[in-house]
Amino acid sequence: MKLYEYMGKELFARYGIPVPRGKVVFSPAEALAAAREIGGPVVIKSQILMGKRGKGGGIRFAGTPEEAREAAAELLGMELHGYKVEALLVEERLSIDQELYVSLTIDGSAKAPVLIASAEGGMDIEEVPEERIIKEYIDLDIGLQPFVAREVARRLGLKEGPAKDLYRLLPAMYRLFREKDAELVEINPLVVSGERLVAADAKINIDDYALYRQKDLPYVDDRTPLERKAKEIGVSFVELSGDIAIMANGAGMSMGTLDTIAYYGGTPANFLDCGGGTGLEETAKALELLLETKPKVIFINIFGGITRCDDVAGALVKVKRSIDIPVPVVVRLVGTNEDIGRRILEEEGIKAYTFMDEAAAKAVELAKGA
Amino acid sequence: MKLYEYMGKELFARYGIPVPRGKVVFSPAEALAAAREIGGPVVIKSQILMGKRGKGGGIRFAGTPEEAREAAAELLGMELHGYKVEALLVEERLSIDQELYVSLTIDGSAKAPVLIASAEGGMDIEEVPEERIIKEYIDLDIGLQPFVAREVARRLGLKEGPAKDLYRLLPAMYRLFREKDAELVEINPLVVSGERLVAADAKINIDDYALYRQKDLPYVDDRTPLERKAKEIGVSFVELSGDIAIMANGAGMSMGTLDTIAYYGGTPANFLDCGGGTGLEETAKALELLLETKPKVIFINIFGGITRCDDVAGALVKVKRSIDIPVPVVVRLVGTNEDIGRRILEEEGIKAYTFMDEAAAKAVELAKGA
Amino acid sequence: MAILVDENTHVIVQGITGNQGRFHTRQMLAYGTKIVGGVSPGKGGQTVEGVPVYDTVRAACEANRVDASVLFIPAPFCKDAAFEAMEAGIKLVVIITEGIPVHDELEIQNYARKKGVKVIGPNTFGIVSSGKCKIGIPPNQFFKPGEIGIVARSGTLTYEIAGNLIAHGMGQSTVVGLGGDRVPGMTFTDVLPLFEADPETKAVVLVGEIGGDAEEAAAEYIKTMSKPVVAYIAGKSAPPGKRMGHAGAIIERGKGTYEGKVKALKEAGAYVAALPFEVPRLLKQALGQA
Amino acid sequence: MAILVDENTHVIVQGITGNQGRFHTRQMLAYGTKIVGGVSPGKGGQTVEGVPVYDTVRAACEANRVDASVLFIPAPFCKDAAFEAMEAGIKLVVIITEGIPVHDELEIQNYARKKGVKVIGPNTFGIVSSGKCKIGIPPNQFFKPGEIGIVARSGTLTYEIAGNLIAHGMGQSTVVGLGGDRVPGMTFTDVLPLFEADPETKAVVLVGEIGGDAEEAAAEYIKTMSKPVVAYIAGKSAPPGKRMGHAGAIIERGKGTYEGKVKALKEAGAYVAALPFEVPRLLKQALGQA
Repeated sequence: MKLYEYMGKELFARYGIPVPRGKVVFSPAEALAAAREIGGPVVIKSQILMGKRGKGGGIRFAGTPEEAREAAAELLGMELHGYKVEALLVEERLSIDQELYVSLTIDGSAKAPVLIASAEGGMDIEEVPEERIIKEYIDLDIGLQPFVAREVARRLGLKEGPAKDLYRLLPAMYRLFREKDAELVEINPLVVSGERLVAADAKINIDDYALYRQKDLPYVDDRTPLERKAKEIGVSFVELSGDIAIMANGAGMSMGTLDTIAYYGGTPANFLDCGGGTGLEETAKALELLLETKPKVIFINIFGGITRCDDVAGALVKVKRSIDIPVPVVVRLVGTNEDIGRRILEEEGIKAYTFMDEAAAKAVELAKGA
Repeated sequence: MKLYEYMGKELFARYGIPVPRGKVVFSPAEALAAAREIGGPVVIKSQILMGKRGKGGGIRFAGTPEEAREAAAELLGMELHGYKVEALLVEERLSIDQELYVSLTIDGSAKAPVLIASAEGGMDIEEVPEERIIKEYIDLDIGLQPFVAREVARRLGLKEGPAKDLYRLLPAMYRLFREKDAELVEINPLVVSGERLVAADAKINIDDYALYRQKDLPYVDDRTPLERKAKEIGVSFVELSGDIAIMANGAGMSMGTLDTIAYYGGTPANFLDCGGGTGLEETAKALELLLETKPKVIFINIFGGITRCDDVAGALVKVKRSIDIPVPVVVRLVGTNEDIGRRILEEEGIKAYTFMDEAAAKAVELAKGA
Repeated sequence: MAILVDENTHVIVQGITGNQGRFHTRQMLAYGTKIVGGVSPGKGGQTVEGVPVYDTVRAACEANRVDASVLFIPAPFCKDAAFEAMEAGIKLVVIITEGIPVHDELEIQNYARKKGVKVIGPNTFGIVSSGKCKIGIPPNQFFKPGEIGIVARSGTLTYEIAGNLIAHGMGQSTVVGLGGDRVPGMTFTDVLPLFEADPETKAVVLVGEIGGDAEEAAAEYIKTMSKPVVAYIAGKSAPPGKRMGHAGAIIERGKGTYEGKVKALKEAGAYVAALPFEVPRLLKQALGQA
Repeated sequence: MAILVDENTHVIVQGITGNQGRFHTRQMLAYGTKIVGGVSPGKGGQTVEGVPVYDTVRAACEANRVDASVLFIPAPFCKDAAFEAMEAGIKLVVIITEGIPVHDELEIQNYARKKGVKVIGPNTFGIVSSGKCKIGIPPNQFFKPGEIGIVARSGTLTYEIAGNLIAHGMGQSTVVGLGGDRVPGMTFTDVLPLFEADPETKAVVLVGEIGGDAEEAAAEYIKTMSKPVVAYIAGKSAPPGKRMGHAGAIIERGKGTYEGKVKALKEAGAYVAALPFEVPRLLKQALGQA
């Protein structure tokens, strides 16, 4: 779950990470009031869950509260990288001496948290060559100790004032990262402003699997209506633009199914991984979800492990009996309780394929003929 | 630093460790009100920093608020194990099905925290044979995980209700132990009362060296006035009953000095370890402290490492000049800056011995002759 | 022979009294796995499918020799259960559970490193030494003794490929599921050397996915292998995954793409299948039976 | 030869710009210790007594070979400094600082175990291999080359005994201070085997104290030693220490008393001195020179 910049900065402030004085606003009038309260020149930042807002015109500067109101009026409601701007962050305009980059994330290969830093922060961080990127793997047993911050400050070449800020900032950032189950805490840029450091941006991703124990965080949902429904059912779902609706179990199998459909010249309408132990009720709901993509063919590819073939078959029959399925359904079914599943489908007159290539070829053929 | 039982229980409550309903009181009238508020039979417990209060008559039971008032009147002001009773804890009287013992402390040999538990808690815990004591060393890297609590519950033979309480209690106790820099967290007895566990006592020792970062804890000082003064100077001091005042540097050296004085038939008036880097000012104050024990002889035994002989000599001269030292001073001085120290003393007409046995024998001789 | 587990592996099931635990205990017993106990706090003394249940892992280990544990434990409690198994001295821990918070996974793998424990998973189907021992959830019928080792990041795709192998007359020595999670235990580079050293294994199938750099690391090792490796990488036509800010890009630095992985594997001398059902043909070719 | 440190040991001083750090750096240099650098954040580029100062331990290690570090760091920051030294790969860390919170000590020793680092201290005078290397704070004049190894829990008492030895014509091979703190790094049982193996050391002096069970553990090892051991245990007439609730008593179970330690050591074949200045006589007796 991604947090909006203003939420991230609220978290930062709670952990003692310095942020610019600022306020989230939802109307031009509020922007005016906020700019007045802050005093002096301000920056107005569109709150969307994507980067590169500057390049898209989503960030404005204002010298007076009146200008802030006008900028807010222009930004609110604007479409930016596919997101509608509904909130703005009005902040003091910082004097910037240097833009640094720091982030904490998880390196799956190293099986450790990794701190990444660079003296060359800002919009082009991904272009900074490897040797000017500082990477520190954090030992989980002792956490991010002050000595790591000192080492990073040294390598960043910070002067005493900003260095001392960094000694406090990095351990605080790590505490947030660990306590809030963050997959990512990113500050880009981390601004050197005179003798101090200020987090000019905040990008925080919270682990979806840990939301059950992060009840005090705001809930941010940037899914499409169909993806939201998928989330409720508990399946992994991405909308695509093709005409063959796909349901498979397991991420690898779902990818393999997409690959196979593509191989035979078909185009998938979606990616739907119904996962491990999804039961009859959920499978039925997943099928209904597929219909909403308005496909020409539905292709169900199940290789049962935790998923039981009889559940899938039962669900298909249940859906078929309760609603009209207006398109052909191609089923490939093998694995746990395969025999029972097959029998259930046969009783309903549905053919179950054994081989994936055969089934995929059939699905593509039907979609082309439709 | 030891905490009073009522302070320990307040901490317990903050960490979610179940304690009896109760209230600390400082007068019979408050005891009456507390007993009324609690309702039903109560127990009134003298708040002193020692165990075995029951055996000393420091714990009373009362069936009515009026009885509670009377018991409080008797207990307050009482002398118990050398402490004056100034506060009482009035608590609901628990129905007791079993008395367990649990504690967390540090095992210096194992270099790890150790959880100790026994199904046979209560006053005679120290007599419980080794094989009925459960010891679990805690891995600092992962802390006290719930599985440890399950293992302890199994070995204690707890039923489901109390076991589930223990699953929450032990990790909470460990959190307190770690976060509050405790040297000891002890619950004896931990009472099984029906389906639940209740901490019927609380013994918490906080690491003196960590008090600087435990500002939110109450400060408890059970030192004698002289010990308090010693603490302010920053030396380690224990009052003893003999007539030779001793100052040495290093705990081992101080003990060795006591041993040597005893060997020659003398009796030490105190133990004073002036430690490592104590400076001139502090050394002078330590000398003044020694005089307050009204000794027959002062024996200063310094083998300088961090402690510098010139500082000690300078301090002695300074004290000698500013106040009248009414008793002989025997000085043994070797180590860092020995030459300078020796010269300072000689200029003041003080002989500095080189060997400890010689000096100790002289001190004992002077004390006996005085 | 086989790798990691065989007919002498003594297994316990943590979470044996749950639905999944019960179901798969039955399946594993049916496959012939030597399950010596189950663990379920408060249920000690009961039996499940004839298997004795203990309150704690240590109690199970006091009563039995235990070589491996398999976890059917809800995600929020999985870290603790994995710690329990490792602390008790069990040296192979198979975590089936899906949806474990990533910070818990970090802690599990970190503790495993300290304790010298091999973790398979989380979010894995488990491990099967065909005809000898199945620890996990794959359907029994797709694993027949043979000479092909399989190591895979994804589950169902592995059943698919194992099933295809059998249909083409090729059995497996051992099939290892690495799990699809972000901080996996054993990885390709841990498992490939075991296959390389296993006399029973003649060739290895590697089933990878886009994302991460595990396949690139595997390619480095494959260069040194004497046995042929056939790889399939899923996700050529997959939708783009969730982006981890700039940090993700900085870590991956161009690794993680389908093209990059295929290139690395081909350069290392592996055979790369474009689709799952090409694997048997490439294997035969690699083994000179084509 | 000597144990742990010698004339080739490259040493850095953490906290070199403080009063104590500066003073003892001068003393150590005067003794002949090979100090290659000091560490003091923000002071990188300066020099102290001719020794270059670095901002971090890693910076010092990038510029020099470093075998050991000695810490003159205020107690509240000591844990972090010790972590820094160990993380940078230094394998011998000497912590002079007194008054470190006991939970910090736990963390330091726990991390040292993980990193395979030998910690001397905290709250120690340090270590001296006579005539070769002094790391720590003892006055230079009491350490002369010789054949006696000393390992001690207390500092000044060790100077006392080392001084007495010299007065009796006996020098020391190496003198190790274990420190007087509650969670020490190296203990008697870590150091005695090194003396046993050191060809230069002919006999060992063990200086213990009441409390804890380190001397009892040492006695177990002394049973197996070929070299004679003379012990002195301080605290026969000491006032009783602070009591750690029932827990302390349960852990110690009768260990920790003067009588118990003396008994264990005598039974193990050690010579036990009643007073510090008896040590030289007993040593000569033990070495057959009496």
